[in-house]
Amino acid sequence: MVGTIPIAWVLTLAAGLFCIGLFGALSRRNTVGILMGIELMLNSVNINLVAFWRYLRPMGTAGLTFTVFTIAVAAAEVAVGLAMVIAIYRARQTINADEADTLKG
Amino acid sequence: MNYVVLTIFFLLSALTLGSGIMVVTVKNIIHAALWLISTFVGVAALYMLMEAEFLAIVQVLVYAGAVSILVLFAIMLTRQITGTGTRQLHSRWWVAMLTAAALFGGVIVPTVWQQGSSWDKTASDAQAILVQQATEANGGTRPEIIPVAGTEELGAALMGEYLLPFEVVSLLLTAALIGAILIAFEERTRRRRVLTLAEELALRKRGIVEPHDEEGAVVPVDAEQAV
Amino acid sequence: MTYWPVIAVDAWIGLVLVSIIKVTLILVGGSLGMMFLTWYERRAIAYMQDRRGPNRVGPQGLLQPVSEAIKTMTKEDITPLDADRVVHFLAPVVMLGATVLAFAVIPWGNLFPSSLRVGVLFIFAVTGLHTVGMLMAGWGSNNKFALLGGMRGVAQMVSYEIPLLMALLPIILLSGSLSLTDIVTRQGDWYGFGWYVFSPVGLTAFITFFIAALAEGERTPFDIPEADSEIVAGYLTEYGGMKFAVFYLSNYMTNLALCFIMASLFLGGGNGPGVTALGTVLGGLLSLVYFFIKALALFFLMVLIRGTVPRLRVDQLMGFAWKFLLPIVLVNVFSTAIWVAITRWGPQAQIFTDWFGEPASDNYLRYGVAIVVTLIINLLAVYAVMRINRRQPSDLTEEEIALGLAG
Amino acid sequence: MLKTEELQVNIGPQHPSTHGVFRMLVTVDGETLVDLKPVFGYLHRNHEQLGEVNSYLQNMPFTDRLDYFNSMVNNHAYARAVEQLAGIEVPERAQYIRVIMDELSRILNHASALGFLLGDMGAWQTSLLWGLREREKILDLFEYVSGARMMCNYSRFGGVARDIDDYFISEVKKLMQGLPRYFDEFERLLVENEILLVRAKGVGVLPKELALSYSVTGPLLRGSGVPYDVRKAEPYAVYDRFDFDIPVGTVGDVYDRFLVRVEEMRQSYRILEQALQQMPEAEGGHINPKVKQQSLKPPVGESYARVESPKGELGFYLVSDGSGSAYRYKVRAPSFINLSALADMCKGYKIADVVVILGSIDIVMGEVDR
Amino acid sequence: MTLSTRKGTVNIVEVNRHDNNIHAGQGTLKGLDIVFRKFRKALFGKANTERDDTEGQFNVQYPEERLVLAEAYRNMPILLYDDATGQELCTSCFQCERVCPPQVIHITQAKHPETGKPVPAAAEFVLEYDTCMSCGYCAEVCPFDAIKMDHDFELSTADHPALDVHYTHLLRPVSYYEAIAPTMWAEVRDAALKKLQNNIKRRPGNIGVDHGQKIAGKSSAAAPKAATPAAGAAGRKQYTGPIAKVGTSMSEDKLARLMAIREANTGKRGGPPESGAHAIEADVATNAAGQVAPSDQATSGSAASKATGPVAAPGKNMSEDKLARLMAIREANKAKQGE
Repeated sequence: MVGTIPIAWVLTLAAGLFCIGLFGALSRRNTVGILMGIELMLNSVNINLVAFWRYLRPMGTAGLTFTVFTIAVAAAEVAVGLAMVIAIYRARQTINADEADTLKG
Repeated sequence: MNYVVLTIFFLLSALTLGSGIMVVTVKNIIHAALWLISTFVGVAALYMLMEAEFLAIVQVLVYAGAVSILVLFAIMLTRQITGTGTRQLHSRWWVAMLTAAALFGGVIVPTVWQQGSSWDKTASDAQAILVQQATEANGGTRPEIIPVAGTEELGAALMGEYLLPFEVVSLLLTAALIGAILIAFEERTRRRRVLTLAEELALRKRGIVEPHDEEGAVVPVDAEQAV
Repeated sequence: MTYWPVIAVDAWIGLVLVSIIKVTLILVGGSLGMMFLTWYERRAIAYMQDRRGPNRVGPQGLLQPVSEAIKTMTKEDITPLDADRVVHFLAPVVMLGATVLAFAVIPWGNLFPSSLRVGVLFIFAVTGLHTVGMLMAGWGSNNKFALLGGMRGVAQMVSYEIPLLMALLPIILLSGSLSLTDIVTRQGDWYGFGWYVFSPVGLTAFITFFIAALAEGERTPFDIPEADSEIVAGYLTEYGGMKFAVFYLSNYMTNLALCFIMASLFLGGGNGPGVTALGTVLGGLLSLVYFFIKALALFFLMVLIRGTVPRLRVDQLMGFAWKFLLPIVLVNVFSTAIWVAITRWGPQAQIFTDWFGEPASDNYLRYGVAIVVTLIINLLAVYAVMRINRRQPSDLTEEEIALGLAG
Repeated sequence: MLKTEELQVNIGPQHPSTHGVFRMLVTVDGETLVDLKPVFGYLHRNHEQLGEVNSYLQNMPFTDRLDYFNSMVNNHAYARAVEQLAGIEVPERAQYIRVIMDELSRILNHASALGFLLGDMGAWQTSLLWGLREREKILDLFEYVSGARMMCNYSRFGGVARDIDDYFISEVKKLMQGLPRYFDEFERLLVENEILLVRAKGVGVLPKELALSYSVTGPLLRGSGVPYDVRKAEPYAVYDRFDFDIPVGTVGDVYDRFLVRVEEMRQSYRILEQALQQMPEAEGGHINPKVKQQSLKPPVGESYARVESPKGELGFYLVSDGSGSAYRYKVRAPSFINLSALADMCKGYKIADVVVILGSIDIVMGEVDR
Repeated sequence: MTLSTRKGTVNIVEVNRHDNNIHAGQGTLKGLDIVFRKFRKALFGKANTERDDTEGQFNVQYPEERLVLAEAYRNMPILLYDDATGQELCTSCFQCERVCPPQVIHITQAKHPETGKPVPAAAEFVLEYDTCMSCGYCAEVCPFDAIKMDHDFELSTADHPALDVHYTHLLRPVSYYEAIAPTMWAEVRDAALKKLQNNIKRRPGNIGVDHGQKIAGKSSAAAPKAATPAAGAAGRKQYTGPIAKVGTSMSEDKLARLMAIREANTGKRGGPPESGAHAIEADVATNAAGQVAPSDQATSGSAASKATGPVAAPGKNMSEDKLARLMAIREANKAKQGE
């Protein structure tokens, strides 16, 4: 079904998403915004994994398994990240990354 | 080349990339989170297109249904700081843009397109092997449907070949859960607690005169000791 | 193995057309079903309250929902002044979209099986998107009650999704498939009465699933997001006219879908006596009838509960999900594993074969042992959970009350 | 929970469960209630001033509008105040009639109040409609005897407006055949319901000492464990001839008030049984014919008469300067005084409990605002 | 537990909080069971009409089915006139105006056209239906049984000024009241009619004669006379019990009665003015809709003064006015004693 599309297109799409995520993670002041950028990057990695699985090893399960792991890890990352955001907010009344500049909580 | 599939692919690409751009550029952070959901759904549809249906559903379930809601909740809990009035981007956002653009145009795309043809060849080889196997299994004629690894294989792999990573990931999730709770929750004793009438009376009966904090709220006794 | 049809290019147009027709049918059928359900619920609850219910418009008031639909359509469409207009507008669309997607994979009796291999998961994935719509509605309305309702609703939905999916696991373990069609087919034994609800694990799963489904569908006693006596109408407060109707439609269609799913998963879907004997077409029609009867009976149970019990408080609701439902559901997964081991394991566990004989569908000894063992485990689990959770204010010492442990 | 900032929410004046035009300005921390400020007066209509302008008789129909669920009881209390003031004798038969009406009022009030309480809890009106069904049957009787369902205007000075006939008595007896069934079905419906238990037990606790210091009365006080009932504490009419119990609670929470009301309906049933049994022997007609109703001019003096209204102690205070209208007229409205305990009762509970606690007080805004 | 007080012993029962029971859902099941039982009963159409019944459909399908109103039912006062002669029972004794708690009754006494002395009849009688609280005091105090409480409760209207109801629209024949409250009328019937006879003697000309009646005699509107007794007979039959349901026949009856009354009213409006009082009436009729009360009253006041001659405007020669009224009352008393 997907075999008619060259794999390079899918990878380019993933690359674009990755770069958008990178831009977001680098340029947002808001900590939650940064987290969202990271989410985009993780998603693009997942697209890559699935694409490689589908095009190169469709009978194997390595790509699928690793995607599952990535999703799980991303969920964990978001949970901890947002918890930290809330902790920072509570301590400093701000969630802007450039204002949370002390190590002391 | 199958134009329907191609059209669907381009539409999904547009949805995913467009929403992604909105996520990083839009001013209102809540809108950014909503655009993020749209991106996730687009990615899920891409998985569906690539016949990873289980992953697509997990993507919707975890990302669109849970992660994005978590993000929205976090935004709402911290909302008065992140109103539309505040500046959302760094003053040097263009550096970030240049970096991302350079990465995209200078590194990834050339690599991908250079390697693309060889990958395509590998891919068509893999497809040919698949078709051949299916034909043999079908007794010489090419079957209507070509098998790829599905949910059952994934489950078997997670329980067999990848058992250790699976357990490690589950451990990681548990640790993250506990960590998140620990970080986000205030200590019980620090919480401001409003006593009910009965509780207040019970305290008074026991001779405990409850101290008041500066806001006039009653602070339980052990809170004082803990601080 | 997953199989995908390889279809020629020109067949795609046909596929697209068929899809469009199917989607239209689902939409029309869903809205008609919702209309019927509102009438059904109102009549049933009226009888419970010694009333008559709608009986003016049309025969027996059947056209009452139609007149109300016309009324809502002709109402003024109001958007609050400081609301986020786009989000406010899109919230009902997201809600309805998520609901309609869920209808895609429901097998309508044996006549129209669904083809998605992970149909069960699909349904919960897309209904999970309701939370997004709720949050959008609550936030976009720019209203305290709406925001409160939206947050409550999301917290509730996210919490109850866990017991809901966990209650599903036993069924997936028993049937070995994620496809609704397969699950239904596998309940066709024993003259069409091989329903999963007739085993202890299935019964526990059914009850827990039903409770969680009440919460997912925002039915009493879990209708906290729209608790009218506390927060006016929750996230619906600022909605009126057609937007409100779309929310309402989505809500009832979700309930309908949940009833269909419960009927398929636990009550054997279209299975029943005589379905296999009557052949494909007649049997299929009969199965459709069975299917609808089961779904409507489940909905009647929901209505009966709505007519009887009060609403839980929001913290009690959360406590119920996490402290009560989740442990029981987890234990149920465990006892399902035992069930499968006792009834199916031959070479894997020689000891069972030695004790109870070879695994077979007519080896009643194995089934009997499995029933007894799982029943004991489940009852013990329920008892333990109740024992642990039963700390009423009167059980607490005065000191504990004073320190606020009662709440 | 996560620390959240305090939020001020207005519950009311237009809100489904504030029982009238009542506004609660609540401050919540998350879902927990920090502060509650009751705001009322939206229904103020100068009742007490009107009572000082109107003649004594003219004021009677205005008392209907105080607690419009129990106009019979209001009439009774007001008539008693005027009778005390003017030294009017009330025939025995009239006393019995008044007692019967009072107890019927109590049943209908508790039936609907419990229904409303459960409606506030989210039970979808089933118990309310069952209660309203009984209420309708009683109201039909009121209509038969007084001419109006809710604004009965039935008492007169020295008796009641019209005598009751055999048909009325037989209908009351018939009604009483069905009432135990209603009580039973109501108890079966919800009294042991688990959700009701968790919603009502330990919620809105009003300890005995505080109940007394707030001077709340009625089921609210009895729910807190104080066996105070005007019918026993200061038996009026012919209440000293009846044998009935006072139900009291032990904890003082919403559940106790709920149960006290259920039990009070049963006790009212007992009183009705005895009253109907004793009534035929009572003499004196339905009204004292010597009283000049329209041009009543009581001697200079003051009087305070109280009855046990279903909502609590209802008192009327009258000062006469010898003219045709009262010099001072004051109503001790039970709803108003019971409502004063609301803010403190709600503190520390969840916002969803507020409406339940309010419902358990059983207020009528007509009486609160006057 | 019993408690001894000065006033005697008090039995106290502590309510059962069900603290010791294990609650494992059986309470909810009990509730579901009873609700389902109710559902079953009502589903098969069991009606709940008896007072001791607790099961079955309780509600009444209002416009088609109606509960019979109790005789004592009171909703808005009406004034009575004699069917046969058209004589109004009201003598404008002002008892009702004085007792009315919201003070919505406004009476103008009729004057003798030649002498200007008050006669025992009302020239104008205005009742503010929008403020009336139907307490029934007016009917209770009326010594001539002229004012009675109606049973018609379907009074909703968008026409607010029309709620200041004038004499012509308040009048109902005695037979109408007899139809809605037969026993209550029977109690007072003889005395009331006797008093009416006495009054008639002191009413010169057409004063105090119902206008609708005269018009009925003159023109074709004989319908009310024919219709009301029949309706009355039908109505009387149905007062078997206050809760007995009536079928569709009731609504037809009611409709017929209503139509009759309406026709009577339109007939009244259409009639030409014959005396001062009738001039007012025509005024009222032409301004039936959209007129506010004060102007209406002003018109009537001025018209009455013009017609009845040398009666001073109210407020100026108050004492004379009062004296005249007193005289009228005394004359009435004398006439009563003479009977």
